[in-house]
Amino acid sequence: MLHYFLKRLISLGLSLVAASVVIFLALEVVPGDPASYMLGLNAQEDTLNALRQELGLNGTILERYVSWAGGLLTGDFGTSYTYRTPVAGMIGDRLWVSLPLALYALILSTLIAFPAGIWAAARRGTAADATVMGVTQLGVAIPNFWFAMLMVLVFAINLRWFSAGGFPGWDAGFFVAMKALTLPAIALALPQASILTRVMRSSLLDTLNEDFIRTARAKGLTKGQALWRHAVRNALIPVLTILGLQFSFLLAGAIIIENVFFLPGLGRLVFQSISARDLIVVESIVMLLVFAVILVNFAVDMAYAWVDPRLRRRR
Amino acid sequence: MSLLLHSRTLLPGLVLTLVFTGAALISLVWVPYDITVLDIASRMKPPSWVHPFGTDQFGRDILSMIMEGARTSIAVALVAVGIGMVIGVPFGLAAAVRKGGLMDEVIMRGNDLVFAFPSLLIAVMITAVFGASALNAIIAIGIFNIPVFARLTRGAALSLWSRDYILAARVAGKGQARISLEHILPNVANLLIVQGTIQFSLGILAEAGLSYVGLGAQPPIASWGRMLADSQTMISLAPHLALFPGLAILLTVLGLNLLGDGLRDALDPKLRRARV
Amino acid sequence: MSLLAIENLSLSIHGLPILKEVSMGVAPGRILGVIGESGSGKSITAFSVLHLLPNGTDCTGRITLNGNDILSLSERDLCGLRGREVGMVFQEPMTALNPLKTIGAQVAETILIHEKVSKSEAMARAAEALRRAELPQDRFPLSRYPHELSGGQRQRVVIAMAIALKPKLLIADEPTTALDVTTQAQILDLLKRLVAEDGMGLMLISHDLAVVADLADDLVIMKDGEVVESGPAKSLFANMQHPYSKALLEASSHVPLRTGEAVEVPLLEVREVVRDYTGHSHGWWGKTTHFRAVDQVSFSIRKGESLGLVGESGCGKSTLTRAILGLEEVQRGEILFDGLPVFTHHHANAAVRRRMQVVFQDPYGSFNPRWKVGRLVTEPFHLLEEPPRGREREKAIAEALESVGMRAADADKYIHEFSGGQRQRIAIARALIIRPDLIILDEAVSALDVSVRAQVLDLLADLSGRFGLTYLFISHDLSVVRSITDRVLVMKAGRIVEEGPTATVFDHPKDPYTQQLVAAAPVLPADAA
Amino acid sequence: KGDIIVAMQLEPPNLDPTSNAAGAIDSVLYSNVFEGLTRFGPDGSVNPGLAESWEISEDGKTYTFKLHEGVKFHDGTDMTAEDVKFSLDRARGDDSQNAQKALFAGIDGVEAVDPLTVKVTLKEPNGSFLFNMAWGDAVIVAPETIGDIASKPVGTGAFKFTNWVQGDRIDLEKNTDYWGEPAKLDKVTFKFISDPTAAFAAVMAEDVNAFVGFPAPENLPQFEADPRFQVLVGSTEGETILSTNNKLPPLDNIKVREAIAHAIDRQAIIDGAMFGYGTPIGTHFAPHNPDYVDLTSLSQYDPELSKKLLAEAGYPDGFTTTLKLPPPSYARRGGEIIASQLRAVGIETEITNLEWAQWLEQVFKGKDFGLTIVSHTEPMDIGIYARPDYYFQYDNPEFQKLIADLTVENDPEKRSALLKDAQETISNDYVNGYLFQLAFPTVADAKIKGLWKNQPTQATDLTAVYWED
Ligand SMILES: Nc1ncnc2c1ncn2[C@@H]1O[C@H](COP(=O)(O)OP(=O)(O)OP(=O)(O)O)[C@@H](O)[C@H]1O
Ligand SMILES: Nc1ncnc2c1ncn2[C@@H]1O[C@H](COP(=O)(O)OP(=O)(O)OP(=O)(O)O)[C@@H](O)[C@H]1O
Ligand SMILES: [Mg+2]
Ligand SMILES: [Mg+2]
Repeated sequence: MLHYFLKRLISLGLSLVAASVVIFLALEVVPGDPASYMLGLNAQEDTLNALRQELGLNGTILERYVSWAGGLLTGDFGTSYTYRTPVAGMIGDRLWVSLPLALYALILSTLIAFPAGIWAAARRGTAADATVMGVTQLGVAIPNFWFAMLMVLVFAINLRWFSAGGFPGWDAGFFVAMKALTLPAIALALPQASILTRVMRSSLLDTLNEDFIRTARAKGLTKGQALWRHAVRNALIPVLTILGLQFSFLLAGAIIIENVFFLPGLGRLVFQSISARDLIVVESIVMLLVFAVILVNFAVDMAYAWVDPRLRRRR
Repeated sequence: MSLLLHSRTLLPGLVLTLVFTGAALISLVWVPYDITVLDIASRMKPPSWVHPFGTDQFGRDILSMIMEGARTSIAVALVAVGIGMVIGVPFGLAAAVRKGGLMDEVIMRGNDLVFAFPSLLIAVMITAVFGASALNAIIAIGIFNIPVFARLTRGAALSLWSRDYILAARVAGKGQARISLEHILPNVANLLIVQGTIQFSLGILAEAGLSYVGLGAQPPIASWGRMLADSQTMISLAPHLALFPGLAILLTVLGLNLLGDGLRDALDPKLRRARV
Repeated sequence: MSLLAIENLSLSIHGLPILKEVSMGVAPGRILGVIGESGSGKSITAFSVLHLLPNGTDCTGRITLNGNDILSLSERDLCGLRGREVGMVFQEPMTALNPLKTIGAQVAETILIHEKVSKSEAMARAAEALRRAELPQDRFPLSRYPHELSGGQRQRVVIAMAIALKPKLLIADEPTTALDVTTQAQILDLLKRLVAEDGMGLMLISHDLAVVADLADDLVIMKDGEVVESGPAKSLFANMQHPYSKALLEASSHVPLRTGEAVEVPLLEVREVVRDYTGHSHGWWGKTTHFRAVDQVSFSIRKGESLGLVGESGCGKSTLTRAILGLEEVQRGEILFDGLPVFTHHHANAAVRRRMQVVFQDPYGSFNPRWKVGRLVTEPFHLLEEPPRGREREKAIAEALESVGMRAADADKYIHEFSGGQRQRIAIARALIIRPDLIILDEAVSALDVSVRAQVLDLLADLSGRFGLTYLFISHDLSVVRSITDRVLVMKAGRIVEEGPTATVFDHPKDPYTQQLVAAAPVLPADAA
Repeated sequence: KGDIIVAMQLEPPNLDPTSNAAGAIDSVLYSNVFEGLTRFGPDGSVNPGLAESWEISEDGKTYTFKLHEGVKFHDGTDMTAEDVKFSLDRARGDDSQNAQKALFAGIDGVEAVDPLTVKVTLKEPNGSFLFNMAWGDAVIVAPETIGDIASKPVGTGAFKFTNWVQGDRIDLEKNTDYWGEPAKLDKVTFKFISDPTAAFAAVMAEDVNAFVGFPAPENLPQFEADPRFQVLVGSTEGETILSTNNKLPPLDNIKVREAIAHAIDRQAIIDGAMFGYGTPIGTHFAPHNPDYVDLTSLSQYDPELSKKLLAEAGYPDGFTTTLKLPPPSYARRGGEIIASQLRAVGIETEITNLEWAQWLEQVFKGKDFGLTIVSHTEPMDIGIYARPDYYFQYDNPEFQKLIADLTVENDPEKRSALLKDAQETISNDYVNGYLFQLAFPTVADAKIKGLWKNQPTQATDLTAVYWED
């Protein structure tokens, strides 16, 4: 186990280095000069140069990579070109919106998908199953920004149950903040819940065909008991994979939704930063997201071991 | 024909898909109205006999826009899936030749790396470098199809490599590349077709999303995602502007997903046996 | 009074008739053997007793267990019955256990379902059941997971689960097919002992006459969903009436007629061959460990000879095969074919390779399902420098197919259109098409029904005579090896432990392992007619 | 009610108006938090700000400002002549990062005569110096607080900065020690909502009390019809033009440019892109300015004439050029309409949508474009036509002389004549396609009074805003 852990840790580190090089080089070729963006149409060349010097834009590629990557290691993400504040602080603030949103959506989709998937699998071939499957087909097919638009139209403009967007901050109280995140979380969660339901169902159906379910039934367990005691946990393994993928998707995929609901999250920050050519912010956020994905996958692998004793020793 | 009856989802999926590919093909030669001509005076007209889906904020016929938009969506998604397959499948085949070998390790880690990047951000970065266009949308979507197909192919190929008929081919002196082509590829083809339709539908969603944030096809090329983005602020004035492109995306993606599911049922002998 | 009585049970699934008027009974303390080839309805009969049938099943007739009519019981009552009154053991020990739960928990579950006892008490009783199934707690703690046990040990866990509540009836559906002979013998002994100790009735299902022969008190022979013959085992074996039963018995002890003579020229020489797998890196810093699958093996095969290789699963038989075929390089030693090395400069020697072919065990997995038979059969042509084309190729295909008793027209069919026996014939045709000198048969008949197996063995004997073939015949089934080989090698954990003429080795085994193996092999009663 | 939530589209990237071009900084802070020597009034007039009065020397080169007494920065320190000197010297220094450094280029020296008197000497007389000093880039800052100005602005205005939740809002509160007329509101929250749909939803759901610079003109009729809201449609300094690359063939041909001008139907663009909000213009000058000349008749919509002109210029079958569009909807929508109108006379355009950074790089700096649409929001910026290296590359020595004369002219009447001349020159040369003056819509709760209607500079001056009972 420890060996496996270490090996995974080393490969995790290598992935991060590779990712940082890719990100840095990609943004290196992005045309556009942050200094001239900041100073606008009437800026003079000497002013621009003074600003570039201050932003550290005049070094060689290698110098800049080393100073950036070195900074990352020590937790210093640099200073935003446009906001002129430490990037780490900005990301930290935004994370307090994006992370809860992603978690909220993840929890929502899990809460919907697990019961729905199990329910449909247990009633395979019935009208109930067909209904669940039909709804999930729709859920997968619906573009989430369109769904978000429709929800705003109905729930914010017409019914006025929710505000149309914005985020009052956690200081405003937990429930107020959660309420503001509700519509976006639903919009994000819907397609994810649909996918998860389908995976849960098919994984469960596969498991229900396994011999050990027959063994359990021969012991005298009812169908339901066999399902809950033996099938669900076994069916969880593919579901975990999807769940891991989804979390990273939710974290990054919120870009559009954050724009629809004008939430001050990471997604919107990165979007703004790209158009402002605030490259240091973009680099750091992409790096952070990649790190999160790799970390989540790592956690999922570790969770496998928790679910599946066969993986606890070897590999 | 009996394939069609095997699955409850195949037929509706096929019909929906045909409707939209049909619309796209017809738009190559004919659309009800020329969408490059704007008629500000008759803008935002609700659906009527003259304009079955109404007109948009510039007075263009929405039906014609949807037909041409179908072409854009389908072309972008199809080429992106093509890119994914053409690059991903050989990678997957190569990786499966020796599980845990250097090649496998490099390809799979590369895959993980691509997967680790948030896809929309990469699309944003690509368009920041090269500018927004349908071509760049294709590249951005295509890149993320590569690891999907590579993984799928590798997974399926690995299980095939342990089959006795592969051993038989090796006994017949065939090399790894030849075996991959002659034995592995045909046997993963079904899976690839099924995954292909699913990636195709995801590609259509992705194209809509990219166009929605302004990174996809540029005017005067019609695009469903941009139609949605453009009509967003008018949703309470003229809901049909957002309704029809939204429905077009929904139904096309739905159709492709149903088709994919149906094909999976029809082509997977394991499931077919279970049903008989 | 009979414990279980099945009377005129007819059953159909989705309108398709599966069982026709099946009757049989089990008395307490007695063992009923149910025999029949694959698909004859043995398992379905067993499932009907527990009423664990697939959806869309219709049945008529009566099944009474201890006087209760099973078919009219509610699902709740049935659940109360399963596991308490009737225990069941299935064929596949590898998949019959939930991989995520400890063996203790899985055995205790049977108890917890049916009796209101505390968890610790259930665990204590589970330990007792496992002990009776010969898995004492000091060596196999309850906290073990299934993957930490061997196949035979897992089957014991399944048995412990089935007997935990001392059921009146135990149904064992092919409980040993997936196990090797020595383990099989132990499991059968265990079952016999439990029946004797608890006085329960046992319904033992198998397709192997020999397995049932020395255990069963009564016998039922099934074919195509019907009982063709039944009665007390002793008298039945002595006096078979139904033609099918007779054929089955004949096929089980079939000895093919062999012609052809071995000459004193070695065709294949294996000298001190060692094959290591670099494998699982255990430990803290991941030192790569070596696993020696084949250890200092030497032997030779003469031209025209049929050499047997027997040994338990995992002893290295297939690994050795791959080395001989030049698919994997060996670490030490050399393999010479007709005096030429199989491997030269780390590459397989093509000139040697084209003189050897192989037939694999699984008749379903050894063909690419997307190719037609014609293409499949000619695949070895790849080894030839100038493979025949056009008409000549057609002719070669026709000849090969006809020589194994198939028709030339079969070349245009796909492999799924054939039965298992036919597939194995096609596999042999594929091996024959380049006229090799040596054919390696790796468990080539193990997956076939007895009657089909007899036919294929006949075919092999016939071909060796006609084409002067040399065979390396690998199997774990001693009776088959005995019937078709001249000489035999016994392999254990990568080493050859005994070697000699087949009859001598099997009748007077010298090595303790060989003795154990021979003793474990099930045999038909000598007086079987 | 003493608090208000005002929404706007763009969030300031930082809070230092003196080192960043972003208009959003001024939109939040101008006049509310920071003040300059002079200040713009709601009508665009230049009024006294921190300077109570001033004297201009005979030669027009020396300005002596008399500062208000008792002005304090929000940190409690006094605002003195030293601070003014510091601010102006900082803006014109060698390492200055001021986006409008040109405003200060004419300053020769700044001298703090006594704590309440500042003397500014110019190199040459400059008729627009007082105007220049009213810009947001010329506000007075204190040297002690300059280090944190980007995140903690400290000014002299009627509101104090309290909090900034980046990506969401900025809070201000009433400055009780204000030197002038105190603000009527106690608390102000600026919220930033960039997405037009979200903007609509937020106003409709009454999540915000006012939206200044409402981004979706198509929704304004709905607000107008709703008694809960008032809609103020004001003017801006934004001339929206079809900028033309005057050096790129065939656009270097005046006949071609004239043809383009006649191919464009301004009203269709105003209707189609702005839903009717916007004033047609025929030159680069704000229509509300007293010196404005209506020259729209020079470029009447006349596709036939346009085709004829194209033929005369040697392009009877038209030609193909590029049309690069920055993000605002006036450009994106207007672009589609113009493309369709140009196509009607035979000119094909390849549309490329650009982000601002790309636009700056490609169009503004790289001059790699044929046509583009952009709104020039700087007040009184006709002078850009005198810069031949400016991105549309108009190089007319006559015009350059006109502007040079204007800079040194102090006599209002002569200035007016020169300005009119300048307008006509560029219009006659068809330098760019002149489309319309950008409207500035503000949607607000019907009970809010005192909001600026027009946008003489980018500012949301809330010092006079109050709730009506
Ligand atoms: N779930 C099912 N649905 C439909 N038909 C079935 C099902 N299970 C078994 N059958 C059919 O019932 C018949 C009897 O099957 P059964 O499993 O009892 O055979 P068996 O004698 O146990 O064979 P084997 O030795 O291979 O286990 C076969 O023809 C089989 O195809
Ligand atoms: N590729 C491999 N890597 C590592 N170990 C292997 C590999 N192939 C086989 N082994 C191990 O080598 C040993 C011999 O395997 P082999 O397949 O030769 O056994 P076998 O005698 O043919 O068994 P069976 O009767 O089950 O086919 C086994 O313990 C097996 O686990
Ligand atoms: Mg069976
Ligand atoms: Mg083997």
